[in-house]
Amino acid sequence: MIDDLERAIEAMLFSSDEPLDARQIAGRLGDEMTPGQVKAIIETIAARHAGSGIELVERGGRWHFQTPADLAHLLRRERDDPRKLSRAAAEVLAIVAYHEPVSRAEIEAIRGVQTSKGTLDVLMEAEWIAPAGRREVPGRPLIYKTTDAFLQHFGLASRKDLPGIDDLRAAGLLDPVDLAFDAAMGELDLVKDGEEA
Amino acid sequence: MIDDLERAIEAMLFSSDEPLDARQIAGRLGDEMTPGQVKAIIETIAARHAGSGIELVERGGRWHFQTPADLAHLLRRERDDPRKLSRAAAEVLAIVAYHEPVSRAEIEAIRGVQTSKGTLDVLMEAEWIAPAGRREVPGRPLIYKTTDAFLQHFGLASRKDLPGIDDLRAAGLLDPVDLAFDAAMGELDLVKDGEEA
Amino acid sequence: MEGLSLAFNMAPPPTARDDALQLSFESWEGPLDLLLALARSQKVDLKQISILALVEQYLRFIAEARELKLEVAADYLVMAAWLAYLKSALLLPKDPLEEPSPDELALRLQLRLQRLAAMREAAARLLARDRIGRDVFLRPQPEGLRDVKRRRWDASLYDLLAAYGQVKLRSEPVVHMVSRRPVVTLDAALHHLERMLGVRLDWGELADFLPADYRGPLRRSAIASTFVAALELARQGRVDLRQERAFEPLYLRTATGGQGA
Repeated sequence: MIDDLERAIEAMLFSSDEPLDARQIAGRLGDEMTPGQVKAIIETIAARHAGSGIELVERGGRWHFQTPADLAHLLRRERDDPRKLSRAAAEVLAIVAYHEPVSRAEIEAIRGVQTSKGTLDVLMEAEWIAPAGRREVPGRPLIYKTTDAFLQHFGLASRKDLPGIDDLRAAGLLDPVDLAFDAAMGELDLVKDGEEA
Repeated sequence: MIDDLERAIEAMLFSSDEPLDARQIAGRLGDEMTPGQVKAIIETIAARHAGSGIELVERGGRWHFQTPADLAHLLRRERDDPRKLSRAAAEVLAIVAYHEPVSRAEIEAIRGVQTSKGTLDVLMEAEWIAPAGRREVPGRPLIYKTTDAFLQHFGLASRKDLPGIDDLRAAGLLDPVDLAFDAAMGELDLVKDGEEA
Repeated sequence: MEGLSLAFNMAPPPTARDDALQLSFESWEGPLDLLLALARSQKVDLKQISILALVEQYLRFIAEARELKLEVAADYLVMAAWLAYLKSALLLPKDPLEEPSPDELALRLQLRLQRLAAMREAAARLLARDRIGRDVFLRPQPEGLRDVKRRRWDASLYDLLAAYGQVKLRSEPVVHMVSRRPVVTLDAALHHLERMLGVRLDWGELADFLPADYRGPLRRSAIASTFVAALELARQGRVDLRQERAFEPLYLRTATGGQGA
């Protein structure tokens, strides 16, 4: 016997047209539920569906039902054509995701080419990136970050799930060239000093 | 452990944009499945979800997932949105109340201005007026009368409780013209008031 | 200098006519992109790459392109010039005073290539994830959670009656009623003033000559009529009028002959 609260939350998640967070659900239940209590119930529901043909997944603190990836071949039809990204758009998206928040100039410094206005527009239209204020440096450039819709579309529970982000960070590959350069020169100096000593 | 066929059928039913029958499912699976075998699996899935917040239901030989009817109130919440009745609508409502049953043309004749259909709609939405048949004149216009909800909202036992014109005048509700006259004769008033004081 | 000297190993450079690298500039997103593709053809980790070899590859690539009379965009040529400078600097005996040193320039180029390569790989991994609509599917037409606003119209009985009052006022024929106001005629004022002057001999204010029982609108009328009556009597030489200045009280008395105001 599944309890009423659990049924209610399951039905909400099932019929919602966007992923829901615990706070939204608590608000809608109108009871004296804390988001933490709701979250515990959501996890019970997710566990109940684990390994079935419907999965309850978390994306950026919001939950939604979807089909498991291993069944894609049965469900995919010709009409299913997710947004095809140009190589430039894919690269810009990756740079925003791994470096966010990031300005257009910083994106261009990594790619070595100017970013056409259309590339950012495509990503904003897809609602995968969004402006995130301005960098407080001369010129106050606009900076960009990824959105919850980005996490949802690419099946990421959070930005920590970005493929290889920990390794990239550890290798210093997310640091600007100047910083990496100073670090590399620092090591060399140490070696040199060692030799001279 | 849910078997793969069951997972596949469940995912199909979940992601389909229309209810599916056993034959369609068997066709998509591409295996040597009979509709009867598919049906047996569908029933297993339906049984697994029974009593939860998601139900697998049959409608004319086709299955689809839906939320249980008893949870509808959580998924579609009604909220009050109070709005002040416009001056025009108040006038129309008053005319209907004083002259009912009355047609739109008659309302316009009394008001001396055109009355938009929307104004009557608002009053009908508020359930304060309702159509009361048609006037047996050329064009057979709809005629309107007030409702019990109208009496209730305005705290009237019956239409007879509406004050007459003389009462309105005594209450000063027919005063605005006098006020306008007096405003024009302001100086005179000041002198008079001063002397009478 | 262990790391850097390793970077400048002269690996046998792959030819620019390598199958993977068509001599078309449309395939490249700028010189850095081309450099990265050339670096990849060295088939070593970017950390181990020979910058000198890479420079040679790039310069040869550009030279061949120009031989074939391909249009080479300016930024590729700028990069070529810079790389040619870098190459000579790397090959010449080191000048310790030169800032920045060619080794440092080479290191910076290598770091940039590593970063671009890392993001390119990240993009590929990102696109390969289980994406909605391709690998995982949602309900096609969820009902959605809805808040239905139920409009509740608000009006008081007063609003209703006031509105009806307005309608009645608008629709009733407008009749202007001029109320009859009590007045004191000029004749009455003259008569009264004459009588008062007969009684009173000294200067008196105009108001003193008014009948005491005139009140309200009647008093206003009496002031006006008495004033006109006073003017009339003054014209006839029967009263004297005196006033200090405009708007001061007006005084009058029975004419004493030739001493009027």
